[in-house]
Amino acid sequence: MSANLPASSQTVTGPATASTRASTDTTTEAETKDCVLVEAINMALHYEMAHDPTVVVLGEDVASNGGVFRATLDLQQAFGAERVRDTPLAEGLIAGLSVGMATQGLKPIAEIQFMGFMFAALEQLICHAARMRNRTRGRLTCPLVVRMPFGGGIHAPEHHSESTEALLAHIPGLRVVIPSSATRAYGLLLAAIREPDPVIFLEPKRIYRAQAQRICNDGQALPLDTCFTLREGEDLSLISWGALISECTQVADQLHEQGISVELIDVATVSPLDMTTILQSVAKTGRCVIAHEAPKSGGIGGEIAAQLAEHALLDLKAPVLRVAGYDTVMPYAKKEALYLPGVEDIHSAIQEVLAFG
Amino acid sequence: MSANLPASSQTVTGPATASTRASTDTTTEAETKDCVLVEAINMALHYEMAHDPTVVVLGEDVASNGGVFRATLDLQQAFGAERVRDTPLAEGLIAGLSVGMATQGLKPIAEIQFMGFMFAALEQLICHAARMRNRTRGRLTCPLVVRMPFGGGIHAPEHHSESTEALLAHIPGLRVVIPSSATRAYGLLLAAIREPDPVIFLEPKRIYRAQAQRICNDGQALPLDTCFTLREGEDLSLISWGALISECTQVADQLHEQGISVELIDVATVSPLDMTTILQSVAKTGRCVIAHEAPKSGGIGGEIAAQLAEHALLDLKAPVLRVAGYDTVMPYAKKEALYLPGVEDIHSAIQEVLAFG
Amino acid sequence: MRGRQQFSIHFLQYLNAQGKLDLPLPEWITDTPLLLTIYENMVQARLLDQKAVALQRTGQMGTYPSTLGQEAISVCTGLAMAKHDVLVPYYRDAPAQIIRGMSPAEVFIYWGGDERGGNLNRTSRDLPICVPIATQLTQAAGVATALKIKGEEGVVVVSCGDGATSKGDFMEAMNLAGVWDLPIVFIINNNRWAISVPLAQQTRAATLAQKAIAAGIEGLQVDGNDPIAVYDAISKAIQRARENQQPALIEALSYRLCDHTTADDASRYRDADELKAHWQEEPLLRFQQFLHQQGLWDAEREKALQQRCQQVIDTAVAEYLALETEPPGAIIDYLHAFLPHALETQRAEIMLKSHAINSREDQK
Amino acid sequence: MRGRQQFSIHFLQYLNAQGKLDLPLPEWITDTPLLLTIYENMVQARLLDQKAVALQRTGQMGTYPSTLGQEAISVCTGLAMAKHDVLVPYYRDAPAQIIRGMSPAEVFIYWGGDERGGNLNRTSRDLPICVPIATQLTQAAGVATALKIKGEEGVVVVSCGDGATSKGDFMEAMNLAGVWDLPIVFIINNNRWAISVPLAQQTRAATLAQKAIAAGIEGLQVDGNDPIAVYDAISKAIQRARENQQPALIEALSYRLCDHTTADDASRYRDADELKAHWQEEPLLRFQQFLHQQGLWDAEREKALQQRCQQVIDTAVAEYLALETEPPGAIIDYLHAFLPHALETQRAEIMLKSHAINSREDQK
Ligand SMILES: Cc1ncc(C[n+]2csc(CCOP(=O)(O)OP(=O)(O)O)c2C)c(N)n1
Ligand SMILES: Cc1ncc(C[n+]2csc(CCOP(=O)(O)OP(=O)(O)O)c2C)c(N)n1
Ligand SMILES: [Mg+2]
Ligand SMILES: [Mg+2]
Repeated sequence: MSANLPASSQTVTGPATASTRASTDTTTEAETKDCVLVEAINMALHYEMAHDPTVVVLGEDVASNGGVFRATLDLQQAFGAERVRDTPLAEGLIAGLSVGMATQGLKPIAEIQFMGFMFAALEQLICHAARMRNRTRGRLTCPLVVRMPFGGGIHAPEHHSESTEALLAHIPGLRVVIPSSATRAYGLLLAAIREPDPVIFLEPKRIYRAQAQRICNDGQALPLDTCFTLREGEDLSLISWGALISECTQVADQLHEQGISVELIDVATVSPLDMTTILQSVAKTGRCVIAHEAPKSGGIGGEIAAQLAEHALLDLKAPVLRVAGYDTVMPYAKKEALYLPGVEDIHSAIQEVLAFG
Repeated sequence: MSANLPASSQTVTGPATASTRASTDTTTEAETKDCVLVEAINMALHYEMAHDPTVVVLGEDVASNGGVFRATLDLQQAFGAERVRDTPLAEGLIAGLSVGMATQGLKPIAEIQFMGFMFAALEQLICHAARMRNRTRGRLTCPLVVRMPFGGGIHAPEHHSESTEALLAHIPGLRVVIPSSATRAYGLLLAAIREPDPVIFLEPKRIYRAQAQRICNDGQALPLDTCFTLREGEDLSLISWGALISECTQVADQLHEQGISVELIDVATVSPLDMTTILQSVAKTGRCVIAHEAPKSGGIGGEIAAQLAEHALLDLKAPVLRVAGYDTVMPYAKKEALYLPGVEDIHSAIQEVLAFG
Repeated sequence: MRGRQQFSIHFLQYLNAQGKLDLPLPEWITDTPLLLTIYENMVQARLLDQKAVALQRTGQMGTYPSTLGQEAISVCTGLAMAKHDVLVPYYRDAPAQIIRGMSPAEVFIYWGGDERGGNLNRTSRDLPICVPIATQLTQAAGVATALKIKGEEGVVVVSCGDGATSKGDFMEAMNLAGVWDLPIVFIINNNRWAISVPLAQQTRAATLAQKAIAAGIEGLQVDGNDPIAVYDAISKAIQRARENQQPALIEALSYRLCDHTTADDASRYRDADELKAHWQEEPLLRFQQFLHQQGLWDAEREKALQQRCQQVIDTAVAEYLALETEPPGAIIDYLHAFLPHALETQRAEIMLKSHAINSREDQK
Repeated sequence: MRGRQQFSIHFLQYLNAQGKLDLPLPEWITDTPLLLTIYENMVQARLLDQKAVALQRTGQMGTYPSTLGQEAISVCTGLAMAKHDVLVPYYRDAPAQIIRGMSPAEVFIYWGGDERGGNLNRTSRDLPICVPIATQLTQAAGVATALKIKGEEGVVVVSCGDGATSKGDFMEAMNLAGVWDLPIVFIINNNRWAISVPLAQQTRAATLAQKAIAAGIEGLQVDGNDPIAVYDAISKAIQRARENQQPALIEALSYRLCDHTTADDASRYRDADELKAHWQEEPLLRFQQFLHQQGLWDAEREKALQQRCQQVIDTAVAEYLALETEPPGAIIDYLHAFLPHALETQRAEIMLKSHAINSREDQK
């Protein structure tokens, strides 16, 4: 008895996936609003709680306070204290609770206040959330979402600025999704909630309140497991995700003025990786730079580069460079600019790759 | 005030490193014994506890039971209940205790009974052990060792067979060391204990009782941060660590008979990586296969391949292939052979690489 | 100002080690079929357990954690629960799981290293066995929260060992059960050992039941070798949980008469005399003596029971040994609801590798 | 058989909210210099805290967690400890850290985003502030174990908030302290809120002190706004820990008169009347009234004290603002005792990047 069907290939324009397959509401008039990223998240949460009574939100300070970043603003007012719950202060508990709820037909959306506090939750996420379906051969499932703000650049205290997405991405059974704009935050979060399996949804808090985008609150999800090609180009593939997409865009703009055409790819789902899109891009451009905030060694950039070394060796006209955090502890606020990859770092890596050979 | 000196380049034959720099005992007559890997670990623990009164051993069942694999056999009898302690059942506690002790001048050696139970310990290891020196600008340090048996192949129950070393290797400030033989277990464990910073010491339990080796119990450490080139070769670099080294050796033997010369490298310290040795090898052979038990995506093999894609592109005559576990949950015992990379998998990856181009 | 808060923990035992009554029996004791069911399930549990150990010893099964001497707790747990309640078991709870509808063969299948051993007859919503100690406890709190949110009247029963009470999850779950008024009963099988670590090295608390005080919930200690006390305590706690949405903790004092698992050798760390002494307190004999005294049991019934049990076991063993190998794709097909595109190549590799392994084995 | 175990938790308060005596004073109260030191340190703490908030509000410092209204606990902690004891503080313990020798400037340095704020005058063996909630507690148990193994007579004092008691680490550490007879005093600053989560949603336990019962150790609840009760409880617990290697838990009831941190706005979730009511109980005014009543304090002394405090603060601010930027290599040089070979290239990159950043800034 296998509950599985072969998945359809997932591309931006491809057929519906598990998540987009879920029905969306088309009867009521959809409101359109200018939103920054954190507002888009809030809007998606409101939308899905209104349309799916099994959705429950839990975490520290998510109820009356609306989340320390206001991502869960007004949810308790709208959906009540049963479905929007402040938990005691214990991340392992939050994760275990979510696993238990998910096995019984609810869809918990847990907030871990900052990614730096996720470690106590890992035992539940790795040993249970990722395995419940497999362990029970499909009898019980674990459709939960764990939202966590992550990344640096807001001058926060110690432990509030790390990017440890690679730890989660290495765990089979966990999906790891990272939006890079308000629009994608809205669509990807809806997809994550509708996904029948656990999804870790990492929110780049540095751009929580960056550029607003016009979003139609129509419940339309975006596909998971799919890169978004933000800009097509011929000379080099620039691969990134999360907050750094904005630096990458700046660099692509600068280079465009110099007549260099960069193909910019937002990986979005960092696990499982959509290497099809990346390989096609590199097959075209022959050059690749990957940028992420996490420490370079063992980061997801390494996995992408390794797959290029396996599948695209003959396409590569230059070494694959990674622009990343250093292999050291994230420094406190005074030195975080020194640590975080910036426009100049990406720029000079691209120059190096373009100059090669 | 910097406590740091530039480190000397560390090669097998290179100058002493931080760890070998520590004094070893040369006065008493050293005993020589045939040991399997777990006995070598036990011997190293006895040696160091006898010579360094600050060493303390703690964990679940490490005292009267001598560890579920007998790695800590007779330590409590020899060194007393103060220095060899069974803890209550709580991995987070074991790690936190060790951090606390280490800040006060002791050298705790903690055992996590199986790597699959390390997750509750990660918060302490990642947020504190890896950061104590940095956070206090050298005022307090955290010289602890966490030993964990890991890996598959012994038909153990669920959660007893995983290889999640990549999670630890991505954490700046943690050293991750994996022996692949009794001799290296003895020398590397001594080095790990003498290291002034935290070391995660992963023991490939599948080979705990494999091939015995003659070991002189002279307290001689082996260098950390250094690959061991187990066999020199011209045609291909085969990179691995831990239990799989024995499969790799078999493959190298088979190929040798066919006139193919494989350079076999045991990475040993998987973080920080000694890429110097690997790059030199690939510069010579032009071909590389990496083998590990962990799931392929996000495994340490990816980091190695990525560095080759960055630094050795022109040397590579063929794609870099990784032989690894699948990106799925480690299956229970009945199917673990299907999951684990074996001789044939390594062999055919090598054939593919040799046949390329 | 000096104020004072008082707390107390009671100990409950009806049958002492000699099967004699220490207290007037509870009202439900007139329910003879129930008494017999408790006994029969304990015998069934012990015999199945013996078979599991035998299968392991003969290389037909993997490492296995025996329930020897601790049958009263798990059997009474299973019997005290209603069908729509949810069990969140630990690895010595096969007896409860079987009472709740798990096929006995699943015990062998699971410990034989096959994921299908967690399928619990396909439709159960009980959680499977949990290997990482204490992690089931917060999950159980989640299950109870779900029942509450969905307005169902089920109660969650979750169990763990004495060692598990040292792990933070235990306290986190109990504390939450208190704050959220969860319908959940926590049961500790205090068999006095956590592998080689005796209770005295696990905690200094005089009882494990008093840990409930930290969560502001009710705690009770019972003689876990006395099926009457155990059943009484669990069924009443379940009732209170159902009616008042009140959690409770029950510490059942038992003793691990076996090794920790078949991979353990308790004689390395445990005194033979201590073990012998505890054999005098074990629940089966005690309860059999009681039933004899009540005129509810005799040698003939015992013989018939043994035969029925043997039949169940034979069927289970046959089912286990006849089980066809699961197709290789299963190791990846159940990871997600739908196979992610990124895993398609690996799935193909798995099929190829399986094929290669099979051909090699055929050649042997 | 029915047995019963009894436990009790006491509440201690000498000075009520009006600064009046509720109990005969403890014996040490004749120590006038100590009483004055307590008061002076509380005032110093409050003024330094105000300055920290002001620095943050004016963009000269990062997010900062104020100790407003909770000064008695941290000050008495610092004063009750001997020099060779070890403090394992949480982030509202700057007052205790300063009493133990930390330069006041380090408060600004740390919250200003500079690692040198954890250097505590280079030689202290106190642990630095701990951001991940409750993780300091098991470390403190490790420190106490180390002292015991090394045969030193120091005691460990570790603190946390009320929210922290819900995290498993809290129980794990207390439980261990019980089993291993550790010389450690656990202090909870129960300021009734964990960011926006009130105590009633954190636990159903009537007191946090009763959580000690779960670990089989002593627990006591004190009025955390009464410096006499706090000092009395902590110093006696330290003494018992020192003499008998016995751990204890002290719950000090206070109230967070401030926002959680400067990044928080408590008016979103907290009733203005509740806040106002608690201003009536705050420790400074209460203690000042008491000292007045005892004839130990007057307006002139107060004025002189304020001036002394202002001087300390001015010096600290000057030190903070004058602090030279740490060299860029520091972000990697302190990771290990010796820079691993693998990091040499990255270290060089850091130097280059720092250079580039500086030149860009110079150009502006
Ligand atoms: C988190 C975790 N740590 C360690 C283990 C290894 N282990 C398995 S059972 C056990 C002892 C459990 O003792 P207890 O809770 O008393 O239950 P019992 O087996 O005695 O019924 C240990 C340490 C584990 N399974 N999970
Ligand atoms: C493990 C962890 N989870 C979450 C946070 C975020 N956080 C910082 S302080 C705090 C509340 C702490 O409340 P309490 O323990 O009562 O201490 P208080 O701040 O009230 O003194 C939270 C949730 C954190 N620092 N660490
Ligand atoms: Mg036990
Ligand atoms: Mg608080």
